Amino acid sequence: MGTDKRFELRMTGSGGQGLILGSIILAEAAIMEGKIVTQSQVYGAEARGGTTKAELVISSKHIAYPKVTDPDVLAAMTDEGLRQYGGGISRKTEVIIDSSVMTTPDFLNEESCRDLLALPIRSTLVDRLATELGLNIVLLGVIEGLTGVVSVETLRKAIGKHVKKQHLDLNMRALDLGMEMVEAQAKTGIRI
Amino acid sequence: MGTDKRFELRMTGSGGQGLILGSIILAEAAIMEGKIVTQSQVYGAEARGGTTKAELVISSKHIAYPKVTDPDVLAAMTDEGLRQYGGGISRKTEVIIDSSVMTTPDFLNEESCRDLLALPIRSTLVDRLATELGLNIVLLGVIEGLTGVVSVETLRKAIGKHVKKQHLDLNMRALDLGMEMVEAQAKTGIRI
Amino acid sequence: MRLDFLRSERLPNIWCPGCGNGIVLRALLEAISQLQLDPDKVVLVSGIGCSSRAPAYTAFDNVHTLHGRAIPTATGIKLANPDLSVIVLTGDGDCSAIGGNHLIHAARRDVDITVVVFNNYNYGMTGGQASPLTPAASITTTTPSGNMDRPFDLVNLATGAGATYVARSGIYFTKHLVDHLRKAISHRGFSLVDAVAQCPTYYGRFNRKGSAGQMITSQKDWMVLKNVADKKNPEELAGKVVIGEFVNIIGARQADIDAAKEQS
Amino acid sequence: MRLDFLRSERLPNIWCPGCGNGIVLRALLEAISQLQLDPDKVVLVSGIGCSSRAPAYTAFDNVHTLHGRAIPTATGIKLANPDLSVIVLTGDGDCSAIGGNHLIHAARRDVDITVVVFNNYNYGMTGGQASPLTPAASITTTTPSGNMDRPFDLVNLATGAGATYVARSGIYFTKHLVDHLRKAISHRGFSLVDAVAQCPTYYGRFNRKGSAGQMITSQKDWMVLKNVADKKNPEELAGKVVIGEFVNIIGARQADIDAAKEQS
Amino acid sequence: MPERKSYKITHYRKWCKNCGICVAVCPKKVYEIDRNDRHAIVHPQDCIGCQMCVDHCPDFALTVEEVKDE
Amino acid sequence: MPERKSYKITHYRKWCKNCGICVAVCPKKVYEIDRNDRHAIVHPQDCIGCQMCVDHCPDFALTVEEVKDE
Amino acid sequence: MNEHVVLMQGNEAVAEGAIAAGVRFYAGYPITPSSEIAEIMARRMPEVGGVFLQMEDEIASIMAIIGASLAGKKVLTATSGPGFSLMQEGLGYACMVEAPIVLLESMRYGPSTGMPTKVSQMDLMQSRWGTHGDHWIIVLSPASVEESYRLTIRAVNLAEKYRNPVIVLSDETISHLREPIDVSVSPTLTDRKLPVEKSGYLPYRTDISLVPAIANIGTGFHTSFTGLVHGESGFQTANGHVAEALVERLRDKLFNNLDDIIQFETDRVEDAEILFVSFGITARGVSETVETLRSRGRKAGALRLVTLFPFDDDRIRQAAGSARTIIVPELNSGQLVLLIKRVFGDSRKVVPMNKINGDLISPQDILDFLQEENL
Amino acid sequence: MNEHVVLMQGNEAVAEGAIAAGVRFYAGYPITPSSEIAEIMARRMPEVGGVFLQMEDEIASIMAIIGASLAGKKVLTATSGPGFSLMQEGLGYACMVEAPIVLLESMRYGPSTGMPTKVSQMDLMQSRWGTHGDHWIIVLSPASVEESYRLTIRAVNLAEKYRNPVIVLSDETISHLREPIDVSVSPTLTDRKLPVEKSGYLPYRTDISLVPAIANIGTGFHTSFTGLVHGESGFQTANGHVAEALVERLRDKLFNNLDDIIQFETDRVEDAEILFVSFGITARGVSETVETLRSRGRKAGALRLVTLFPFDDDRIRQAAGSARTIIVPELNSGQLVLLIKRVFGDSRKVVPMNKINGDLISPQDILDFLQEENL
Ligand SMILES: Cc1ncc(C[n+]2csc(CCOP(=O)(O)OP(=O)(O)O)c2C)c(N)n1
Ligand SMILES: Cc1ncc(C[n+]2csc(CCOP(=O)(O)OP(=O)(O)O)c2C)c(N)n1
Ligand code: SF4
Ligand code: SF4
Ligand code: SF4
Ligand code: SF4
Ligand code: SF4
Ligand code: SF4
Ligand SMILES: [Mg+2]
Ligand SMILES: [Mg+2]
Repeated sequence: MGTDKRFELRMTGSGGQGLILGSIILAEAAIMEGKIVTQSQVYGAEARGGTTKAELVISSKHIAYPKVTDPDVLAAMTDEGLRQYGGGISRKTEVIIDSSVMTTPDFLNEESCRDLLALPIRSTLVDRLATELGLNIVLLGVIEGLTGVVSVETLRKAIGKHVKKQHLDLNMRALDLGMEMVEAQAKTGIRI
Repeated sequence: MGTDKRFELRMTGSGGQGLILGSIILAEAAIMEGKIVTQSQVYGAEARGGTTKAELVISSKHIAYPKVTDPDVLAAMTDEGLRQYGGGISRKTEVIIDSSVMTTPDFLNEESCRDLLALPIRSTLVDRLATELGLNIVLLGVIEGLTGVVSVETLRKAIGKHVKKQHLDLNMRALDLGMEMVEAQAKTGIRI
Repeated sequence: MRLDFLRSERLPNIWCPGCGNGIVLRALLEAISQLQLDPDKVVLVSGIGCSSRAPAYTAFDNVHTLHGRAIPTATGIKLANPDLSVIVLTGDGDCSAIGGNHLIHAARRDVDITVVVFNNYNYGMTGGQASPLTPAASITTTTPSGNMDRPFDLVNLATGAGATYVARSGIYFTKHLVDHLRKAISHRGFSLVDAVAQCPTYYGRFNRKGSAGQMITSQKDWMVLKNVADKKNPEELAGKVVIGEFVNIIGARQADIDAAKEQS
Repeated sequence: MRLDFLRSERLPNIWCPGCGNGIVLRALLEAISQLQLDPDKVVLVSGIGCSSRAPAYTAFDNVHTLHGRAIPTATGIKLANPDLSVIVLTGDGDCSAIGGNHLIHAARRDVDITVVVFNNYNYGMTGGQASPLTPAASITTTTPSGNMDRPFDLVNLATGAGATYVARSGIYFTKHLVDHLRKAISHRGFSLVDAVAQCPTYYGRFNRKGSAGQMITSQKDWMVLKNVADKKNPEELAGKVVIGEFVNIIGARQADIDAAKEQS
Repeated sequence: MPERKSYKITHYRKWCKNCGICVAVCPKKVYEIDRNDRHAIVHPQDCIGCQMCVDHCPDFALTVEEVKDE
Repeated sequence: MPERKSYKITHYRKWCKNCGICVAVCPKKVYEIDRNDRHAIVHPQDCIGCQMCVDHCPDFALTVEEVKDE
Repeated sequence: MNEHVVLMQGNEAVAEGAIAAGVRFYAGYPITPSSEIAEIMARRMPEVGGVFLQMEDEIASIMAIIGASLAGKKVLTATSGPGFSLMQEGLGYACMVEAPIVLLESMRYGPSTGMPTKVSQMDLMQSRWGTHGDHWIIVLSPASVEESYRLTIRAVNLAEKYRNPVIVLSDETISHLREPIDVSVSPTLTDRKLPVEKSGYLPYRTDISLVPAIANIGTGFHTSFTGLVHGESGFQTANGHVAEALVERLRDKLFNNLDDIIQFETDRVEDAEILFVSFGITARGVSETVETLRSRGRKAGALRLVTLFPFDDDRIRQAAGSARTIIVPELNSGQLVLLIKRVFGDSRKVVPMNKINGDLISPQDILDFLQEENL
Repeated sequence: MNEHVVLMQGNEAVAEGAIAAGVRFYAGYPITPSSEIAEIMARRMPEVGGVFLQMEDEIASIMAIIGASLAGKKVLTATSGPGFSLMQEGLGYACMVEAPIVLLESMRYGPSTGMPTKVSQMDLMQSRWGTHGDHWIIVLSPASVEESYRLTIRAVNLAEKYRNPVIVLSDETISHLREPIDVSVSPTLTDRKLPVEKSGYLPYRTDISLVPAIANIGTGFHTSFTGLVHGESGFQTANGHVAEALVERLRDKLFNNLDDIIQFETDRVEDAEILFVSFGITARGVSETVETLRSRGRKAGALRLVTLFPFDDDRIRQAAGSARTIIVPELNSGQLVLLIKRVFGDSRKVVPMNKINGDLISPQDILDFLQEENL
């Protein structure tokens, strides 16, 4: 990420997936690297359960308008999330979807976004680490692998601040898994 | 009272004396004669007991400003009432005080008012009718005797609307008493 | 339960998986079905809270008012049109915190409405804060080290305020719940049913009450029928919640007024 | 009674001749005298009403709040400075109509304040309208043909809400009143004294209760001491008001919390 | 025969509202409301110092103290 | 020997939130929450028609009716 | 003498006006200086087959009349500043569910409990902005007992017609003033529009009037009311477009009808060089002053706002003629003058005149003011 | 990397700011979007030796903090629109007894319950005019998490200094936004002035500051508080002169110190031809837009109000430079613009820009608006 550039990330999925925490971890990592951030989410206190959205803007200088307007990355972890909050992307946007639980929607194509990265995130996590916890961290790994928006070390530190000791190892493996998935994909070159 | 003229009356005394009712009765009498009136009072709901003030404006045409500004008659039935609401009189004002319970204050003189009519209202009432009820009606009689602001017949009718049958006679006598007192005073010519 | 009492087009409801509100709502619709009330003459009035969303899932006239204000609104409706069966659906917070005054005054006036309290021991809607019915020592978002306040006993409160029908039931005991809802609605005068439900998302999670299924079946363990409880001593009842009918007085208000008239 | 507790320069008070408020105030000052409280550490808090003017006639710190809001204000004061003896002087309307919710919640929380209700059965300040403690069938300016509502029994209401000290007395029984005020103030936790006073100007006049003197001495006829009443049957007590101590529980709140902790 | 105690009644006219409560509660008829509706101490010598009037005066207008003659 | 009644269970998947309450209350273990956290009817034949599941489903997602074969 | 002319107190005129307008449900809580309205209604409602309820507080009072209104009654409550503050949340709810309600507010001296028996005009801005969120309320201001009667009727009619809360903003003086009024004229009454067709019924669907025909509770339409943002169905939604449309409609249903809603009175504005803009009781001192000034040869005029809100800058500007000096007397520290300044900008000299001692502004006060300020 | 820079949510910043400012008493009632403040205070107050109270409603909450304030604590409550409406009576009482209290209001979409999780700026005018009677409140408006922290401290200081309620008027977006803030700077704190001399002590006697040194309850001064009009003694009176003096003092104690109280921020106003006037979260979209416009060669500038009330026309006029076109973007149907129009009259073109769908005004929205309106 260029020092002056504004980096915008939007993540969407279902309530329990920890996407908001994911965005906070990434925000803290960016702060550790001296960046400015604004993190926000749809706040569902009076709209139970369902779909969630987390947003993060990272910049090396003051962030005036705090919300995502033209995301660099859109990560969608459920169909419903993509339906509700998948708008507002552009040719600039790298879209990540979890192909293990989602069907690729028609509206995502070369015209509407920069790239579509369809990865079987949930199923890979379950297969490889035999757990569903850490889905948000795998996603952070994917985003990190894709953008390198912060250094991996900082990201690990930020994760460490938020997870209990006994889960640290699992989470580090989840992060690695995410990054690996991007690498593998990059090698095959298959995206959409 | 000239048809166009605005007649202003202020009465002040203590809570139980029925001055407000007195002003209402006079107001209704005036209405019966086709006049316009505005009647008001200090409203003491959150200031228990004590001193009261009732005001009445009578005119043959529309009354814009509804309060007494330059009274034609000020009737004070207690010292405290006179102290609190005795201001705002002028050379135009005929002042009535109840000499049986009040001491004539210094500030009332030829300079400050038109005339001072000191009548032993309460004591005369008690002496003559052996009651204290009807003090307000005696006062109406005094005012009527002094100003003739409405016809005596109308005034009687208005009183009739407000008092119980069994008290009607007493009240009529109270009215007469008030008028008599003025007449007597007029004959003697003694005022201040 | 008459299925046409449900406004199917608005389902699924917004409640979390395992939320007790749906069970209370179902029991209420069952009670109304059993009473064969004319659906045109039933109105459900609620305040604000997860539970207060219930009326809008029914086919009846329904009024979603302000937080705590269902009861005075219902009072206005009932007195404007006494032909209606006016039922208030409210939360423990809605009716006993911000709405507490209206509750006791409706009980005192003995206005002919029925109040069904969806009692989940916390404020679900705003994220699991303590309510006046949150048990002592419980964890909520505003009692992070355990609730230092004592809760109301809603039955005692309503009784103390003069309610003429007071009952309590739990969502495990659906037949019991339906029975008491039916009696409450039929009661002429003010009636209240404390319907102990559950909020697995907040109260359950914070206080390690297990899954929604465990929460509901556990009512068997900590609830005691009133006729059983009446035979037990206080020690045996420690930690238990008694369910059943506590007050059922007919014609109380008129009797009181008549008596007073006689006295004076 | 320590006369220096009175703010003599503000006397005579604004109350009507024969109003019962002064008698309750005197009893309170006597209770405070007997308890030898440090006058710097006593604060009297009131709402709005004739009775709520009482604190301003004393030499203590005093807070005349809004109609119905004395209790939450007092709660804030007490918790901000627990060294203070915080006493709420309130009217029947002030504490049981608009302030009813605060009353029951303070009782539930068992906050260590004392509430003294100057209960004159109506809204004196605004001209004699009905209050929630106006007896059924009574005439007031808003019940011209007799009150069709039942009143609260303030003792039952406070008890139902969880109060740990509840007593009632009458202004005829000044020693009894002083005793119970003293106990209430000494009580650690929420205490309430329903001090039955009189409003000769409105309630007395509208209901033909006679002169102020007659109103006060008549309390002998319609009030019954609790220990006497306990031996009578309901018929014998019809139309009577029972005075005495109804609840006096020490350490209730902590006990409840401890018990709950043990359970969970 | 024990000496009969005597009492000094003080009446603050400025605060008194002539309500008649002291008249009603005094067991010894020490007070009256007179023809002019005013409070009057009519039989001070009958006072037994019971303090009923003091405790019931809503206007703090009365004190009754024992007169100690040394 | 009385004929054993049989029941038709209808599950509205659209309304079901897979909360597991029916699993917990069914005396006959007719339901399960499966590996994918989804409600499943696993032993419909064991159903005794007690309506526990129906009455306790917070989402109106179940009906159980007796199958009358004429 | 006209048999129908009776002496009435302002509060009584409100109560009788409401009854004449068809109000059959009153819920309230006593407060000086409006308590007499409750007391009169306690007697009168049973007489006319209506319901009188004394509630536990002002919050309950406004909610009870909203409930009764939704159940089809014409309703009233009355209060004063402290109670009005407590009613604010309910008032916003009434705006949102479009419940026709009428609220009498008699202004006394504030802030807080202030001086309960003294007059003020200090709640003007509160009547417009007291509740949270974007909302629109109709506020009418009587200047006499007779007008209290008439405007209460008008308030009920407007409430029903536009399905909106209407406030009659009176004051302590008018509430307690007694004047003769003629009650023989039978008023024209307006009833709310009701739906007829049950099939396809959507409570908040509107025609060009933008006023929905919402069924009364209990008439078989199975209507849904909520203070949350809702669409035509009446059910809650968090859809931004729906929200926008709703709030705009709540405004436009009134603003499209300003000709119907806005009333004011002018007195010799045409050639006025000095113009007084005022409302309520203050206008009466003004009117006498204008008379006096004219008699002295000064070209004075007056504009009295009868409808206070909606407030339309253009209409005021047009009504105000071309006076170079505009004086705004009011019984507060300057509220109406803020609006009048906005209307005229720098184009006129807008001079506030404020009295905040609990008394009225008398004609003499105004004359003195003119002299002191060299106006 | 600065160790003291932490990621904080707006609500958390308010809570921590309050603690840094010395607040040791919090009473509140949960409501979206301010509930986190209560939740944080429930944990933090015991940690810092303070008191956390969850009250039965918002009315009790504001009364409890007033009580605690009079007993000497620095206090806070937090709420949102519906709760704010309920607090209005208490707010006026705080003005009248001159209790230093701080109230955080996080604006959500209204009216009524509206859309609880959506942002608005619809309570601006309510914050000024919500309670009855003439009164003056200080209202501060943060535009970021960092400023939420800073302005909460400032609010506590101003409340203590002027013995007046201070509102921090935030919104749903800022409440839930997370941004880095540096909490290492220890703030300057202000404490209320207290009396020393008991003899002849009169609680409401003031020196030239017009701010009385009222004793805290329990310190032996035997003070008297009332919401009724009161003189220097603190005791109630219905004397008109006293009333007038009191209300004027309540105004002047703030208006004599506008330099201290009023803050705003300007951005390239000097040569601006088009000026944006805004507050709170909206100012952030504006600031980015100004950047963009400047980069395109347009002379744009911005004025952001940090202190919303007291509102001083002259100061605004001076700060606004000479731009001919003034655009007032806000998340409501037009509230700030009413004030700005008053300030500028016809001398400038004042254009409202309103968004009422529950979303923020983005830089793109503004650019589009300029295009559509040919500005
Ligand atoms: C005046 C006001 N204060 C606060 C809120 C926020 N609020 C909404 S629901 C609620 C509590 C709900 O609790 P409860 O009544 O128990 O219902 P539940 O969600 O648990 O079913 C609160 C505090 C509000 N909407 N309005
Ligand atoms: C919010 C509000 N509502 C109403 C009032 C008017 N008001 C003042 S005192 C009072 C009733 C007083 O009755 P109570 O508490 O019994 O006191 P009392 O005068 O009888 O001693 C009322 C309704 C008010 N001041 N504030
Ligand atoms: S938060 Fe609790 S009460 Fe609300 S819907 Fe979820 S489970 Fe039910
Ligand atoms: S009105 Fe009643 S309560 Fe008030 S002072 Fe007079 S007698 Fe006492
Ligand atoms: S009781 Fe007190 S106030 Fe009443 S008459 Fe006797 S001395 Fe006077
Ligand atoms: S002390 Fe007793 S006996 Fe003496 S005057 Fe008073 S009441 Fe009468
Ligand atoms: S109880 Fe209902 S919602 Fe829950 S899993 Fe069973 S069918 Fe689904
Ligand atoms: S009806 Fe009874 S047995 Fe059958 S599935 Fe439901 S709970 Fe199980
Ligand atoms: Mg709840
Ligand atoms: Mg009372």
